[in-house]
Amino acid sequence: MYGKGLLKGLWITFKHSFEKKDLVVRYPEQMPHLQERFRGSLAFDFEKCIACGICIRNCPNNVLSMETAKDEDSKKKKLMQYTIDLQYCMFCNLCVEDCPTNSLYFTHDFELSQFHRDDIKRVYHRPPELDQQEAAQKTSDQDTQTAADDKKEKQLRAMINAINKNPQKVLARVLDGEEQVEVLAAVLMADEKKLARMAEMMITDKEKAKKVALAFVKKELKEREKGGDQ
Amino acid sequence: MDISLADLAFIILAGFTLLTALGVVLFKNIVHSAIMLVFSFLGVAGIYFTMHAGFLGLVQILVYAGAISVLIIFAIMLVMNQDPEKTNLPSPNIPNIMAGTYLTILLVGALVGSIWFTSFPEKVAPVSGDELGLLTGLMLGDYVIPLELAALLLLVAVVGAIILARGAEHK
Amino acid sequence: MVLKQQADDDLEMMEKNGIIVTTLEKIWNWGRAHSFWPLSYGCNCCPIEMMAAGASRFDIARYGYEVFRASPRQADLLVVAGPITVKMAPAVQRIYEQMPSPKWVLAMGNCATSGGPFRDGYSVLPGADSLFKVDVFVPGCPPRPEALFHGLLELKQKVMGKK
Amino acid sequence: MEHWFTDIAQALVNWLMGLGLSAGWADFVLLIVQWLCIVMIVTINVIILIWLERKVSGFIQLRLGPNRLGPYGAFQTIADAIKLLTKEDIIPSRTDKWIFMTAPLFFIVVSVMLYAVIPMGDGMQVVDFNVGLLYFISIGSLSTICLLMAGWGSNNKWSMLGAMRAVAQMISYEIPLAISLLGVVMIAGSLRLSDIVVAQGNIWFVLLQPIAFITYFIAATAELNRGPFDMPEAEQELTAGAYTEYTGMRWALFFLAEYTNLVAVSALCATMFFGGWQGPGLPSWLWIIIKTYLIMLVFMWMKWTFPRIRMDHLMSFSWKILLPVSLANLVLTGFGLEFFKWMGWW
Repeated sequence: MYGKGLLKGLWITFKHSFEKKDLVVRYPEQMPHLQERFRGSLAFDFEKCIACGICIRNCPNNVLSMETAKDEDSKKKKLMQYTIDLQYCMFCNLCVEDCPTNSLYFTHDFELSQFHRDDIKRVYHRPPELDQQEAAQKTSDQDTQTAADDKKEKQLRAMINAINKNPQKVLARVLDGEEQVEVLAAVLMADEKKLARMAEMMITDKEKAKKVALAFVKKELKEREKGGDQ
Repeated sequence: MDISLADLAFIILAGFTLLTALGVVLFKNIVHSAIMLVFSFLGVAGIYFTMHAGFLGLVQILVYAGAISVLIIFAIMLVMNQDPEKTNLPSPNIPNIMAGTYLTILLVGALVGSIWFTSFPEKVAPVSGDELGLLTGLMLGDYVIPLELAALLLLVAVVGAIILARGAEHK
Repeated sequence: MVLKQQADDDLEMMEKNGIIVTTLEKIWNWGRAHSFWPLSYGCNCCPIEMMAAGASRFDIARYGYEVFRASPRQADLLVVAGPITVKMAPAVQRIYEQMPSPKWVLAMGNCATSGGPFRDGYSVLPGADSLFKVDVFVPGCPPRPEALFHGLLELKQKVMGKK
Repeated sequence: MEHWFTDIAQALVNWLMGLGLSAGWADFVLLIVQWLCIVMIVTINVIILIWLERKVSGFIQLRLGPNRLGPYGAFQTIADAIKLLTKEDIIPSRTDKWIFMTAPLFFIVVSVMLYAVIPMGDGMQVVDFNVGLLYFISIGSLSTICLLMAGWGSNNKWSMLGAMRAVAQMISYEIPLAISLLGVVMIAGSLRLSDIVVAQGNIWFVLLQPIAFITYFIAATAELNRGPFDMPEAEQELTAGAYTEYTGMRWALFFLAEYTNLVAVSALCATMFFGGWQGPGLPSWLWIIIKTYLIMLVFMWMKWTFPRIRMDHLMSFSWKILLPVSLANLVLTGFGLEFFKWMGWW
């Protein structure tokens, strides 16, 4: 029948015009429901970044760039500045996927409008906290180092003293036979360098100390034999 | 000189009609002429109104200003040269000028003659009451056969025009 | 300077006594800021989001900006949505010039903002601002309809002179 | 309440007569005041109507429509009007300047002239013309010329095509419009609109002439160039039809005129088919406003429901369906009237 479809259409629009308008997202007052994986804008976590540059190599649009400097002490690359020029980004996710430390990630912030084009660019300077932190880290490392050195030296001195005082008793830890201990003690007493070396070895590596001590003893005995011959 | 409101209205409307009619003839751009023609029709309708012939005036507006003039403008636009300024210039060749002059003399003569030889009554008693009813009575009563004949003539003209147009298309 | 000071004083006095003082410019800007009529012009995928912005879920009509005009003569806002190719540039330029002032330009999406992925291409202009002054840039690829609304509301603030 | 406006008019005439003016001049001044009132009503109506149109379209499309400015976005149109007033007025250099500039003025004048004969209440009519209906139709037919002027003057292909379409459409649909109204005229026995309203004291003509009403409604939609018959402005093909080159205030005048026409045609519909200002309880001027607005809502409802019709379908619908139907209705009405008279029921 002609006109039936028209009337049906009119009825449908009439019905719908009295429905509650829950469909509409009232944007500035009510934020839209965004899915978890929604890619709003790219963000960067400076502290996690290891300046490997994978993101930059992966970006098809040259969105990302960074400035690095060489750390003088450790000869490591140091991130100085990281730039996300969002106006070129096509939100392809390649950089985020490949970041080994998850320092790049997407946020849900989509309100990116700017009056000037240059304002779109996001520049992350090296936070001064990070520098301070690193400096603090370095000094504390040095402190521990010197402390350990001091300890070692003290131990060494103690050991040398001990050997000087009572060679037979101390050196008995390395060698078994009394005669041999006598010989070793005589060698060490004669040569201060050898004494220091022996003491150090005795602190750090006893097996090596044993071998070295044996070698010393054998050499001394041989020399004595030669001396006897003469 | 005592001028009543009706006289004043007539003078204004007549002047308007004459001016626009002159505009039809004198404007160089033919589309301007056609639009002036519309205003001329409107002026004539206004004169009908001042003579208490509202029905006639409105039919004048409906048929002439609303429909016929649109037809004229359409025809002009369809057959017009690229440059509208040139379409309305007087023709330079002599036979055309001769024919135009002859036609003008004939038309003016006919007009003057018909005005001259018709006896216009000095004063007409105004139609009392329902002028529309009177007109209806005349058109569909006394003069119904001429009216229908005129309608038939128009119908024949329309059919003829359609046949001409279609025939040209088929060939 | 003195006169300006006096005028300011007068203004303050009047405001204190409950007389609203405004300039015609302010009323005009109010009118202009609340009725951007965009030109329906677009290139690729950003216009799809622009259409979505006009549809029921996002409803650009709430701000009164839903009157998409097809003729640049009646539009106030040129939403450059999509890359401007070198071949298209004269057309866009012409559309812009045919719009009656005051007119505004919103660059929607990264292609219009900067050329986006095509910025080094031989056939695409690096951003709409190489043709005319752009009032608001809305980055995104493509931006959400809400992002477009944010741009429009920013533009509204700009026109009303609050920023 | 019923006689507010007539009383004011009477008081004005009395006051003018008291100042020493003759009756004719007093009536003349009253006429001017009435015209000014009509222009005011038209402007206010258009502001309300554009807001209503946007709201209705929003509601039908499950949207909210303008809702930021004022309660329910009521000031949206005012902002638009301010903006349009302050826009640059571009007159392209290759246009036919006078025609281009005067076309919107003529259009709005013609549209406002339509209101002269519409009875907006008991005795509230600017001119109670004895051929009021014919006046309405013939003045309405003049708007085709204005559109044609706009199209020609713009010197733009879209404008010209849009104007041609508009004119073809309006002339075609004028005929079924007029003929469908003739049925009502035959029953009422008068072309005077106040007589037609009085003749509907017992029964509305929409019940006596349902076919005429439907024909009138369809033809009127086409006359107004509104959807689904908005071919002249078909944006996809013709940019903005005859209005393509118009900016700011000139375009706003066209817009104003279109909505003015909408109100006029709806008011005529209410007068011809729905008993005009007659109604129980409320004052007469309120009744016609209510009826007019309801009819306009139906126009909007149709516009936002139906898709646009193709141009050739549009024309063939007018000439092949609407015209025969309205003619048949005319013949049927004539026979019916004679039958009723013969039976002695009339």
